[in-house]
Amino acid sequence: MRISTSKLAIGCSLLAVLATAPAAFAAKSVLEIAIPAELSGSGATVGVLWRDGVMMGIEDVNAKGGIRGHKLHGTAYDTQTNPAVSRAVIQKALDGKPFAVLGPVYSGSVIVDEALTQKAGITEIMGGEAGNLTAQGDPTLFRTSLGQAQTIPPLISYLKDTVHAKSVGASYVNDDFGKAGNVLFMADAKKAGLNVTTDISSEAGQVTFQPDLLKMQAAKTDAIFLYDHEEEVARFLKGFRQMGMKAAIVGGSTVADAQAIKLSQGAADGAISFAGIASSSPLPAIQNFVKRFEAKYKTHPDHNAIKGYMAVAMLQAGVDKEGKASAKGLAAALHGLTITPDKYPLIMTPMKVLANGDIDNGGYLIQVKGGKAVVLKYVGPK
Amino acid sequence: MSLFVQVLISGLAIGAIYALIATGFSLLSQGSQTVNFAQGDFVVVPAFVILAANSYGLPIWASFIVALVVAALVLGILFKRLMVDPILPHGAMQLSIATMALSIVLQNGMLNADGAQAFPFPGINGGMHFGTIFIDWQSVSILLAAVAAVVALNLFMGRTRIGRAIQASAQGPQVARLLGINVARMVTITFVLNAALVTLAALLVSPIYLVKFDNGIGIGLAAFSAAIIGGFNQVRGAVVGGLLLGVVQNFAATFGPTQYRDAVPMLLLIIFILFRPQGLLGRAEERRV
Amino acid sequence: MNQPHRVLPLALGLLLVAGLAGSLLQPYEVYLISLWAVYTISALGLNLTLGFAGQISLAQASFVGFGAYATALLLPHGVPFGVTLVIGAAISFILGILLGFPALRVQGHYLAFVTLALATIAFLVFRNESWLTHGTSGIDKIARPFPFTSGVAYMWLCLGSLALVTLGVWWLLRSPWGRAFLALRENPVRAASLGIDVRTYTLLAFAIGAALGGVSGALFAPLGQYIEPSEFALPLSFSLLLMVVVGGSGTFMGPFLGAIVSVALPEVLRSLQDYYLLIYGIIVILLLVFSPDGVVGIIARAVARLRPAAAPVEPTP
Amino acid sequence: MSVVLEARDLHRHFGGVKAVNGVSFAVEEGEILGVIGPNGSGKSTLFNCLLGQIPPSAGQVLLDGQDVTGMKPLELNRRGVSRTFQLLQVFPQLSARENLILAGQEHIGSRMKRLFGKSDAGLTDAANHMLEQFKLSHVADLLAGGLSYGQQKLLDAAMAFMAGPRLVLLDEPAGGVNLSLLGSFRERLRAMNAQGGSTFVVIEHNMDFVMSLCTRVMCIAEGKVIANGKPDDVRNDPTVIEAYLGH
Repeated sequence: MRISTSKLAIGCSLLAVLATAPAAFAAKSVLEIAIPAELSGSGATVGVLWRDGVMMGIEDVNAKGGIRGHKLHGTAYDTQTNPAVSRAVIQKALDGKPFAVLGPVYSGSVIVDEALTQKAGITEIMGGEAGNLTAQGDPTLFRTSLGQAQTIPPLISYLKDTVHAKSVGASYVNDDFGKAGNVLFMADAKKAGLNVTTDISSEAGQVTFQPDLLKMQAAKTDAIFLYDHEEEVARFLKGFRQMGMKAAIVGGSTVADAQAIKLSQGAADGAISFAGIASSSPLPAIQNFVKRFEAKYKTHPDHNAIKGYMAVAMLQAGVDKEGKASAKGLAAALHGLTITPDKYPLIMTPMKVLANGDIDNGGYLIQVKGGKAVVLKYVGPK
Repeated sequence: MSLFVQVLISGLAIGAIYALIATGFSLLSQGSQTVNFAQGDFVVVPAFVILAANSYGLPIWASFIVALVVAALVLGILFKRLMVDPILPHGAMQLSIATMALSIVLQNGMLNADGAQAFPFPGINGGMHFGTIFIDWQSVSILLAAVAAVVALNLFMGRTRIGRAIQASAQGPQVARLLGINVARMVTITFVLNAALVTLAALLVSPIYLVKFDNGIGIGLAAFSAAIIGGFNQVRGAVVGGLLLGVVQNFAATFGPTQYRDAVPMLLLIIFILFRPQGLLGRAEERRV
Repeated sequence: MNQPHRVLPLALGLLLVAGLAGSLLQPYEVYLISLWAVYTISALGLNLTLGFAGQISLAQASFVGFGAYATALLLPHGVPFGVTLVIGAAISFILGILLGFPALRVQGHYLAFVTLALATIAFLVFRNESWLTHGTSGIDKIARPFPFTSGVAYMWLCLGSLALVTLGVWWLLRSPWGRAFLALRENPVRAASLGIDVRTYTLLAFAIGAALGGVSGALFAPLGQYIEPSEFALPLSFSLLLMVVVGGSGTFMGPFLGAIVSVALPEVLRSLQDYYLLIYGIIVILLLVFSPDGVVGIIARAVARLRPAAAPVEPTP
Repeated sequence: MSVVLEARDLHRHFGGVKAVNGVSFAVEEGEILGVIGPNGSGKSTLFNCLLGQIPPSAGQVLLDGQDVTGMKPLELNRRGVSRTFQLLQVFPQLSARENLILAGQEHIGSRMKRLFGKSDAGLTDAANHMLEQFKLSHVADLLAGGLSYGQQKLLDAAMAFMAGPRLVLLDEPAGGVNLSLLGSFRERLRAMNAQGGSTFVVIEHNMDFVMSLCTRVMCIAEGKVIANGKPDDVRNDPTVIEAYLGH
């Protein structure tokens, strides 16, 4: 049973030719999409969904014939929720000359990536929400959702004008997401004349929120501004209800997120949040997406999956605006663009891309009622 | 005053869980010099098993029994056979490092199998107000169950033949062998006991903590600290250490700077190791010469 | 593989090959090689502390952090990179001495826990003292020192630094200090009876290991050009410890090989996507079961088998 | 002749057990004092008290007339006290020569010189000389762990002499050494004593070895000195015989 190496080599090359043959008949080149995401480490909660959202978007676009005849091919890279690794994988991605970069989500990783994609002139559409990300003046960096600078002010107005809170307690998770939100909230609250009496830092993965709650209870604030991840929100709110506390709960989009509602087992009722597009948004397109995603990945998509999905639509619209699939002109084409679902179903709701890379696709003032997120007010793109 | 009592009670409840996990941790280190850095992840594994069994329609108590069996087999016997037995001869530190690797394996295994999302876990709702003090049934049940488990364990260790044989094996394997005790089997039982303790801890902590692939990190750190504070070589010490840690942590988070709340157990740990390495209840060990 | 004088050419040769290869490869590989060099410096430090002096430390990541923050914070003030590197190393050296004090009282697992606790506290300081460290938002746009601004040039800087560190460690290990470290690890009581000042050498073992962590941090900051506290938390300490153990604790080449495995494995296992960390963990466990002296042990045994006439390979502890 | 080491009414109690119970003796320069006694008589505890391994409960230890009671082993070593242990304590991963260099390196030059100076601290010649003295030259480059037990025992003893000590305490140097080596071992120790001018205290069970090596022998039983004098006198002392037979 000895096969000479030369025969083996010939066999292999024949196979390779056969395998690549269909590609030769394809009319147009495949657009390579690099997807750096937090697939392991503490950010896996968001990164995995982001990647799945992007992948699903790519499939949907390819099923409709791709973008201007180009099929898309996505390659995911694990940043391990670690900027140093993120820097490595984005370099790997850029070495492969991708058409665009979709991701990552965590601020640190975005900041590291953004410097390199900008230098390479590659458009990066990412999932980060921290306020500082688009403040750097990077012309090739885009968000897929409202930033904190867009979502926090409506909540401050709500606390001031609707709750008429005389005193507010703030609870935030002390990581890049929560701290950035807290800093913004504290500054804006001060400007608005809101009286924040307690400001409590918590840890991601904190076992119990009892001390935090007791502190809030002792401070007797009218309202609590809660800025934390879904599972910590759930822990906080369960304790809050059990202790029979009465303060109004107002918080970041996670407070009224489907995952937090599910985990808190009813305790989230009454919580108010201002959120960009999320899985609880009462849009038929979104709800249809949620169903399809759940069927495909056997897990509930949060806003990160939706953001990833919409990122593909932004790509589509950008290329169409350019008139051809060119990586260089993509970013310029995206600035100032308005993307509508009638032309780009993946965008699901109209989105305006602003000059600094922020986007505006509207948001909802939401209240959790009976285990469901109910829209109090829709604020469309300005 | 009511704040004080409230902080104390919730501290005891969370401390009781630390105590359970720390007790298992001490058992292993006593019985087989296994310092298990994956102990926190050992709590998350049975939590997922309970959820899985529950999702197939089993009631929670039956799911718990399924998890007990799975944990005893995988986290008890397999862990001992496949990791501890081959690596311990190379050194206790080598084994500890291997458990760090095991922690990576378990966390990423759960991440791949169950996803990155947290899962809700059935628990006991409600509670009662005593004046201004509120006591929730979940905390009460945790305290009761943990205390019952530890008392039962102590009775088992002190009053039964097997229990005494386990203690003898841990204290002096050679002597125990001379007395005709099957030391290897006693060590295996220790591992199974640890598996049972973490499974119980999973049942108790998950309603509060939820179930997520990386939950073991925080809870494991707390359990190590509790074990050392109480006294590494004393099973009873782990209980006192756990309760003390839970209470101190709660008080620090309530009255201290919250940004540094995680520093408190660490400071406690450092102080104990440096100034009372035998822990609160532990016997002074002969210094290594 | 344990005797530094025999393998020094091997180590330096490896660096040269890595550099030459990097110069021909894509920026990604260049970055990986730089990262490997940086991690190796840190792992060499930890290997001195753990492998040669026998003192376990789970705080090596904190020292990388001190070095990284010193450089990232001082560079914008016009302090030259060489100076920031020395300052970072000096800070780590001094704090390393402090870390060594617990080791005078406790050993083994207790020491592991004390260093773990201190590392946790160091991370909290990095994160919370944002007036100094910029907290969770991190420090961005850290400039690379002229003329090492390009990826390849910076890689050579990292490799050059690693070469210097390698020479330094080699010198140290064959000096009386290296002998004293080994004596400290193997038998502190006997060492003391021979006039070896166990206390001072223990502190030095920590301080030198920490200082190398600081050096590696100083190189790390301008490499990624961005740092944030979570990079210097416990996972990095564990990862560095695993590098030392996987490579072969207490062997000269161990850190080089351990860091290669850690940096290159995700690349090798890329086709397995989400599973590589899982597989990495399993590989570490298998190594500890079958080759407690790590990759170096495997290679040494293979070499011994190929050259049966050669001197038998000494066992590593 | 001056007194090198003196113990004054040393006590060491472990709970109720009086392991050392009022031991006094003096060792003069150049002497080889043998310490014998039945198992559990307190010899090892006495050694540990003398060497700072454990502090005595009461009493004094004087070195060259200076009080060194409770002084740490390292400090005593700096003052020229050297020792071997009952169990083998060579460094198996170093070569025989390296073991000797290690034993001498901390006694010459400054710490900085030890880092930046020569890797052998200038001790290769001294080590080679010592290897020759102990008939170990042929195994100089082998790892100590690979030597025979007798060779390791010789190396262990040789290490005690590397720093040119004033006083050497040997804990069962002949233990486990096979008969054929014993004679030459004894000669080595004699020669070291003669040429180095150092003073020895030797704990030993092998009576023949003690009697032929030592200039004076002291017997300890139940924590007390029961005989102290010329080897032959002690050997024939009825209390000594009683102490050995009585147990």
